[in-house]
Amino acid sequence: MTTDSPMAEGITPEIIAEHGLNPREYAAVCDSLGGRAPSYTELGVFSVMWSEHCSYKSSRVWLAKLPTTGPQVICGPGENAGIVDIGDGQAAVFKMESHNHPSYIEPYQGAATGVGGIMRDVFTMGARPIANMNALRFGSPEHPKTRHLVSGVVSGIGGYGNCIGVPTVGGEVNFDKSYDGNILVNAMCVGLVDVDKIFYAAASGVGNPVVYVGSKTGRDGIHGATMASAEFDDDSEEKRPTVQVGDPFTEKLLLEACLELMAGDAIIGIQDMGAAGLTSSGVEMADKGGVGVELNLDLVPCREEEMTAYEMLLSESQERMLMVLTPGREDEAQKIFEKWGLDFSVIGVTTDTGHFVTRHKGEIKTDIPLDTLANNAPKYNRLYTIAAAPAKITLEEAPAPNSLKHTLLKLMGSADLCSRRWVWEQYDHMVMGDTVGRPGGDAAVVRIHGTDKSLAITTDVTPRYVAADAIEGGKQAVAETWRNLSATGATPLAITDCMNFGNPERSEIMGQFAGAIRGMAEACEALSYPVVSGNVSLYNETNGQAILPTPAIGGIGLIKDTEMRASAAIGAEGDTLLLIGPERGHLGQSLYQRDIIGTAKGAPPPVDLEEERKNGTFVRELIAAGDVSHVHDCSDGGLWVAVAEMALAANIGADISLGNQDLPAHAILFGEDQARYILSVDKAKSLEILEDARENGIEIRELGFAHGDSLHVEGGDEVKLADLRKAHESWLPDYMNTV
Amino acid sequence: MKALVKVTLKNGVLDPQGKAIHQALGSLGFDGIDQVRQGKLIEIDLNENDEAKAHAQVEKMCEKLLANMVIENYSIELEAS
Amino acid sequence: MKALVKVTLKNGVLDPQGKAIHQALGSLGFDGIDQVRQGKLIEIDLNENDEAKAHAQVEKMCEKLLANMVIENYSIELEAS
Amino acid sequence: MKAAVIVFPGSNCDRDVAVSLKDAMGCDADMVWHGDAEIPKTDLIVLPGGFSYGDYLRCGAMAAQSPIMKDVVTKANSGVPVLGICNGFQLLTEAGLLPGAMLRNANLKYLCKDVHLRVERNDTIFSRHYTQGDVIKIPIAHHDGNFFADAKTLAQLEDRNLIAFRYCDSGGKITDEANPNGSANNIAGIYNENGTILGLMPHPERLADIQLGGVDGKTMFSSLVETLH
Ligand SMILES: Nc1ncnc2c1ncn2[C@@H]1O[C@H](COP(=O)(O)OP(=O)(O)O)[C@@H](O)[C@H]1O
Ligand SMILES: [Mg+2]
Repeated sequence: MTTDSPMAEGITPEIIAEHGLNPREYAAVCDSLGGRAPSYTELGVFSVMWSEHCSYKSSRVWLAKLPTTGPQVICGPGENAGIVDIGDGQAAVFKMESHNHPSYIEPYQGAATGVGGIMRDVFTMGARPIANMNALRFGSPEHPKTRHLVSGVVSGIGGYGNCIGVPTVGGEVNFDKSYDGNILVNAMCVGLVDVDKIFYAAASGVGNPVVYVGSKTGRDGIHGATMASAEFDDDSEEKRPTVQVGDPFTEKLLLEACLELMAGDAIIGIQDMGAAGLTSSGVEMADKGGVGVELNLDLVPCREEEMTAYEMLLSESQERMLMVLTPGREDEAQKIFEKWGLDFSVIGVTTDTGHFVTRHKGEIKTDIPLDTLANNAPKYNRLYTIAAAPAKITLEEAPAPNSLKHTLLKLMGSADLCSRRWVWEQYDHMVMGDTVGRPGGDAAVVRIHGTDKSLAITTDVTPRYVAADAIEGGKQAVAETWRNLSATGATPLAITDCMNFGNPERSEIMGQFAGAIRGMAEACEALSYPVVSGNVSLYNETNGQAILPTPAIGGIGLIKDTEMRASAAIGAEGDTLLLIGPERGHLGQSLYQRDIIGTAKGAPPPVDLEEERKNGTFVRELIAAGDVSHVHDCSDGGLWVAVAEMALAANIGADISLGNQDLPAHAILFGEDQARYILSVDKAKSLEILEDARENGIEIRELGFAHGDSLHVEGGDEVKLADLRKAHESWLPDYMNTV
Repeated sequence: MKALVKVTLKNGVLDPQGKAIHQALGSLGFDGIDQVRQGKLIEIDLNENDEAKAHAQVEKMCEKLLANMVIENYSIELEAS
Repeated sequence: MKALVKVTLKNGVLDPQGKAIHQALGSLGFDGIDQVRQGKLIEIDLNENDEAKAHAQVEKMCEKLLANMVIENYSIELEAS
Repeated sequence: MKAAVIVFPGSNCDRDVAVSLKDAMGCDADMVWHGDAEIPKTDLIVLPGGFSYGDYLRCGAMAAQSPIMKDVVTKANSGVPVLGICNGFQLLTEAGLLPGAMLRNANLKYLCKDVHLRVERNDTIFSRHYTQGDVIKIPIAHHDGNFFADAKTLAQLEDRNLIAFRYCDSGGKITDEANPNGSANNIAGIYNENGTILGLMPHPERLADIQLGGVDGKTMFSSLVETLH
């Protein structure tokens, strides 16, 4: 790398490159400093602020295309988390975030700190976290590292969430070889706040104290550049681990202390110190409030000796917050934090300079105009090519299996469809005493404490669909969350997303991103289901091998009366099973095709958003009216898998018919058509519902009835529930117990 | 032989347990403590009686399982059993 | 001074962690292990420089907090720091 | 009736048990901070579940040294009933109010799930609304619930009929398969000699509300309220 831009003494083009800045970006840095070269510390600050992670430089132009408004939206993207109104002066605060790379390096701590980070995003807004979710993708089960990663990630998520005492109520786990070298750990947190008690990050006013609270700062997670020259790195100890270790106990104290202080009105603005720690929290708060900030780094509580300004500014030590207080309220705040045994230090003041100024040991270490750091960060319109949608497969490409029965057993006992009990039993999913819909259903249902209301929460995406057709796959991910919420009886409110992709500098990857966004936007629009928060994780690839495009969607919905909700189990022996939605036998990209035939090909199932809306609304209204309380949607694996899941949940069998169609049995049973729900209702009710549906132009048929202790399909095949349960429940524990 | 493996956190890695013990000792009135760090102690009874061989074996165990080399160091002591 | 406290499970107290490590080592192909026991290692940096005093102090810490005498034993080593 | 719930740094089932108590008593429990010296006059002391001090070092070890514990011990010794749930049970053993100790679960994993318990006695203030031999469903949620006591202590517990609950299968049989954590003799909870202190790993407050999936835990709170009011 060469550059004509000025360079401070000791800085080399290599050092600039190691800070992730290309020559053009470096030139822009110098420009924004009025033509002077940045100091080493300033270089560090630009490096993190202009990183993909903080600046969203590759994705911003695309994220702007997502619908983010609606009557329910109180706060859309741009703050620590999104906020939607849930009535009665209450709001739900939620967001999902990735911690992919750290979890691959150190699965326990990486996952744990991911959970800690997302919870801070939520309680920094004044909300008490009430539920956590986790969407996980691992490499192929055969890969030698997979087991170790699963074990570490799951215990890390549990280790943090269980200790804090926030229930982890659901999520997803998938395996695919594309994640062999890049696992995905996406954590979501949902919190509850009173609408008139929401806190934002903006630091308004001049001369207000800037306060550091929480844990001490160490040299955790400073990736930065390894300095070649000894001037900058005088102690040449063992290479410092960059792994951050989570301290859930301290976070619990921080949570309680923050909420205690937030009960009053001493706080003007508050922001957690997440990625890029003190730098990004300081810069963002000042920038949002349109003020400057000056920090005295001598006052930062440190747990290690001789920390430099560079290290303090870039440290990613966990369990820390930055606040701007109303002047004169410092003592009151200090008392609270000290009661909880936490550090408290007034480290700076808001100014009218519009600059980010830091001093250390009497020297000015940074003096940077804030707007360049935040708003004038690079923004790229990267080249993209959206791959043409593949053709729908022909039936010959998905021939019938030898045995329907064995196919079902195999699917139900496969890595992607087997029970996740082994996972969720390691999570405290009941603490806080409001988990009315535990893991295992379509969406978790968590009561709003002390009210009749509940929130339904789900995360979904089907990466193989997105890989085959990004637009349709993006749509499907949003639609599936919407359907999962609807199946519980909840009115879907809004989503958060976690966009996990490969290298955006490759046009085909950028095309996946662009396509997924287009599909998501279309679905959000059609379903009145806006995006209120999210996160982007790019460069998930190793040796040019990118992960499957994985736009994980986290959706939440509101159940007005907790009594009026549905579970994903069969209701009772003798119930009639109704199938709502289309039966086109779509096997392209199905699990049947992938796991039974051996290759997934062709177009993924098309998503008809109008049909989604119609069917979901119909189902939801039935649940709200108290007519139906047992509903499951059809997704991965198709119809028979959905029936099997309902049967296992109730331990009641089911006899189903194939309907009067020209399709082969395996296409009906394992096709993955969208917009579908199975209802279990008593016989008398079923007639009413059938009629009602037909009057409303809803595609519906009588699927069968609940009976006995096995699954039975018209024309022969029968599977004992006991065998099915064994296949379904044993895969994960067996897999994890073999070394 | 008997191997005693000490697994400790690397320098600079946060030690929440040590920190909490430090605080608890403080509130019990034990002053004058600068730092507390918590580690693991693993005792292994081996059939191997050759010291060099035993050491090599235990070293491998540490690398493969007993220590998390991303954040931990280990040391091995051997004694005849 | 620096105190090294070793907290180990008493004889006869079952040790789920040690057992699990034993099994895991076995399935990694490490044979010839008779037993594995896991304990804790607590390192305390003390201001006290008098060995006898330091020992007495750390002994108290063990009795009060660091070890649970129902199931655990402890031993203390001191070194100048 | 009045009840006091002690809140330690890291307690996280304090509110949950207060909700169950309120449902049963009709009034709020006192939430007492661990740093206080004294518990206001009360008919029942509850040590709630959670991760006091992060469960660092040993579960309940640091909480057992909290200032309030002196008063808990004094009051317990003078006969004020004490209920320790999960972390509260661990704490009771650490504080010496109940014998034994809690080891890591046999499979080393944190486990959160409903389990079946056999009610071993129904002649205590905690259990009089149960029937002896009843099989009840209550969730566990812990990492270190593997009850250990030396052979002599165990024999004493058995001989003096101090076992409160045992893990069992749905038919009430005490089997190894039904033992979720490796506890000695499938012990899920024990009493002190007088039956005034109960420590148990399962969380009765978590199934004391039909919307949450069951009410077997509620029976314990109603037993207490009836006796202590
Ligand atoms: N990592 C996880 N943590 C907790 N629960 C999980 C996890 N993964 C899956 N689950 C739960 O398992 C059930 C099945 O998951 P999934 O197959 O993704 O459901 P669906 O197909 O209805 O979206 C859901 O209730 C989900 O919340
Ligand atoms: Mg799903």
